[in-house]
Amino acid sequence: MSPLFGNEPLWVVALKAFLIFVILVVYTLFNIWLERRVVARMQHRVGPNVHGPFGLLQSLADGVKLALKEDIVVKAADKVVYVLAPILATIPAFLAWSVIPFGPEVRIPFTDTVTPLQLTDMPVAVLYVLAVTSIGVYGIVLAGWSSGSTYALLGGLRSSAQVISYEVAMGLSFVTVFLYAGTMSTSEIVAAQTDLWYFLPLLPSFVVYVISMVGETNRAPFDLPEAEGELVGGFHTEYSSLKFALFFLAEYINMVTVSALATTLFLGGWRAPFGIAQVWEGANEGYWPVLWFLGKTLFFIFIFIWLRGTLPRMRYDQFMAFGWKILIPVSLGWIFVVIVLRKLQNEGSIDEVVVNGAGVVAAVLLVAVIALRREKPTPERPEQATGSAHEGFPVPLRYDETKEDAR
Amino acid sequence: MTAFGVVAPIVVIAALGLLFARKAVHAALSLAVVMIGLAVLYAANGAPFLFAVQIIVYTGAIMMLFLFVVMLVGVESGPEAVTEPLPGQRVAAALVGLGFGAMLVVGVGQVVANGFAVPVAAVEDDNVEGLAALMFGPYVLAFQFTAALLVTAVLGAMVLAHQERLTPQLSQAEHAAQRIRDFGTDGKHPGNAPTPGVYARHNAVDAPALLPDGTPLESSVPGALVRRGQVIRPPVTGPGLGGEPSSDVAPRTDDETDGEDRS
Amino acid sequence: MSDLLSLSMILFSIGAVGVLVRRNALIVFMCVELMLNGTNLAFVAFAREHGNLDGQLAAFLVMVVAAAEVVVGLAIIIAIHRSRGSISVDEVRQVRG
Amino acid sequence: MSVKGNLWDPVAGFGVTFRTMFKKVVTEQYPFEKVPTAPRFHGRHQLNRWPDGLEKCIGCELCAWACPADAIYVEGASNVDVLPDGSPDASGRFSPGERYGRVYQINYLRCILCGLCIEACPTRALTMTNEYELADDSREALIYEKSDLLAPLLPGMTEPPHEMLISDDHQDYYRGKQLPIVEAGE
Repeated sequence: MSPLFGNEPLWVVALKAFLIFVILVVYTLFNIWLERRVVARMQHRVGPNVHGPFGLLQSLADGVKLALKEDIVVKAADKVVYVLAPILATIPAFLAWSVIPFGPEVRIPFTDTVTPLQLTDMPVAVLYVLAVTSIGVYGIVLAGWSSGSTYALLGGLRSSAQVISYEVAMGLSFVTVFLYAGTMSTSEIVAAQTDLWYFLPLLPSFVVYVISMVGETNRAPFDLPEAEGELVGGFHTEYSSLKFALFFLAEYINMVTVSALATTLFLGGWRAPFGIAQVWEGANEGYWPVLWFLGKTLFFIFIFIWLRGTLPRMRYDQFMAFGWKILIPVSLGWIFVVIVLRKLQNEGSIDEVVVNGAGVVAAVLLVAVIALRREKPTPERPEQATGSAHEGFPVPLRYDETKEDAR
Repeated sequence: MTAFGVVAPIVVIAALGLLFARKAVHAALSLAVVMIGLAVLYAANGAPFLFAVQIIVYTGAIMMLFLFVVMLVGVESGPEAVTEPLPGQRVAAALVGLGFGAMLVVGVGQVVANGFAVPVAAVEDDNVEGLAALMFGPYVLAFQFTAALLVTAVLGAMVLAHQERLTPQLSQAEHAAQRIRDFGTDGKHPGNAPTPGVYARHNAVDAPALLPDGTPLESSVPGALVRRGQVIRPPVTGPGLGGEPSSDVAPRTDDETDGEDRS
Repeated sequence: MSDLLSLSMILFSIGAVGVLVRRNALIVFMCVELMLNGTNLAFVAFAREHGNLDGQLAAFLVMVVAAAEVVVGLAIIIAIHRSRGSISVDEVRQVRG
Repeated sequence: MSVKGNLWDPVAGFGVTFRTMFKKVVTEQYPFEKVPTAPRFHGRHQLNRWPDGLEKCIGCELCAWACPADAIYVEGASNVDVLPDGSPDASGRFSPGERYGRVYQINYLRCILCGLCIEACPTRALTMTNEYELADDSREALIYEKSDLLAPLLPGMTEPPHEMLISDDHQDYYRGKQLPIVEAGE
């Protein structure tokens, strides 16, 4: 951990905080646009393409429109909590970014000040992110409760249960990273990944994290708190105008936050991807790492969008069962394996290569278990009648039968 | 100690809020504020690990459980019991509590005034490592006991909150079959209730649908609105009158006033 | 040091008064948590004063125990609410029968 | 289940969405490029005219009765050529025969463009066009009056009211008789 953290001049801290704020807001606008474009392409559509080049200004226009809408406070709402909730959802989303490393130490242009591209760091930085995101849930829960509406309340309850459950799996997937890096500080975890990114030796943890980060951010296919088919809009049903915009902002920033955390913990943080650093010496110096970092984050954002474009929403009981009965036990078992391997490596009984290959082996084993799984025999269905009558009711011809008739 | 100067008043005010809040949710919120404030104080006093744990465990998990139960139980208990089962208990309790506090202040104040034998040490850099060394060193037994306690508590909570099912849960298919059976025996309509306002000149849920013969279908309006007496009766108009739907519609009263005087 | 301690005492006293005064079992329970938090603060203050980490570890263990206690306590409250439809502490005096 | 079913099928869907990203989109760039509708598209209505400019509508209200959405309002009135005292009447003649539609309104807030009115019309006065831009920002603007619905005057047509130019017998109109050739000098 750089000794500079906590001892920098005030203007440097203020500048970095301001830059993080600007980056997050602009990145959010960009992500909303990206999501709409990519999902549209996945559905044979174009997506927003009118405002600005490639429709890039669409989300800005939407934001302005949202801000100018009528601000409604529902009659049955608990006024104070109702106003507080969106603020509570948004602030922690920003706070989490104070410990995300964007790059190595750089010199600020036009000055002699050298500073790390990270607002601050602490020995428990990753735990801090977990803590801050758990405060963000308050916004959702309180919004659900204070709206005085059944839909919103159910959405809020669902969300609290969901986030608490998936936070457990998320925390467990961090444990193995801590064991490998020997620290909880984000900048040191990035430094520990100089040779090998952790997603490879810790593949099971990485997979568990990627799944639980989708659950944690209430995104499809786990967007049950706002399942619009069942709960209208979930916790933000009764919100409008700027308050709704704040929820929207918080959701997208949370998406970026978990992506950035995944990048930091598993994908080597701001380090250049494989191969680039070997070819080009300066890839990991100066401001270039910001590019790699944002690129890796964007990769996770794309995964989010891809999931949304592909998978239907899960049922709530399936979702909870998946979290508690599969993700957590798998994580626990994997942590046990990692502990044993690390202990053996520390004593020198086994080679480092074996330890680093363990993740891949475990992943292959898991895939094999899934591949050879036997489906429970489904109860026999009555034979589907074909042709023009089924229990006295007319049914349309099956496709192959119509072809037969045509011949 | 700038952090203390800012945080301490907030914490005390929030704690008082816990004492005076009428709604359980407000009490839980103020307690959450207290906990976050304390977490900040921990961070300012050389305990960054406790700072994270305080927020994750207390604010994130425990208070969330509280909120969850408040919402699940639906405890808007309203004003608390007006009648005092023990007369004067509240006043007495408040006095006792304050006296207790005063006693603490005197007792601890003496200790502080006498000063400590140990000099103030510098804040350690290796907070996490130090805690780990303690936890898995001298205190390993206590650590194991808390682990056992947690497991026991989880089992206890499951046993307490578990409810045995008395009747088997019906599957979707069985529900459907049951509906058809009800239709066969009692003539209960198996499908959805008709939507309100379909054939009417209104498209609001409080306007009953008009059957093809022009009579309103009461069962098309949600039951809650019927009970509250909020069903509107669309004016009776001939099919040839056309034009804009008239807006003066009378809320239906319980004594079934006819709509004719309104058309 | 002394100000941290006095804050912890204030919190503890407020919690104690709350336990004695409030009727809603949930709020009584929250007041107990407030008392625990007050003692935790004292632990941290003492740990800083003595320059070792034992106090912090004690606070950590208190948190774990509090979590266990809350889980069971809330389960009991839910069970009581289910059987009686009320969670006022006055209503459950009959448990001694 | 087979190995393929367990392993490949759950992820095959991701391939579908990914491949779709690179396929040609089917979106029409509507406000910028207007693609013609299908010829039988049910668009806004039109009230047609006879070749001499008289209206085909006879104010029979059959369209209003046929309308399932109660969107059409018609008031008929009598065509009057000459008053009993011999002077031409102010209302005049708008359609061949006895009656014409004095008021004709279609409320496009209610209209579902089903075309039942077209089927009901006995004189083919009411037909549908392919125009589909039926959006506005006021309710009044979406209640189309007769003047909004009437077909424009084509060459050779005269704005009613005027007398029957094709034939004195209104039955001739329905038989499809054309305008008599107007001789020069008259």
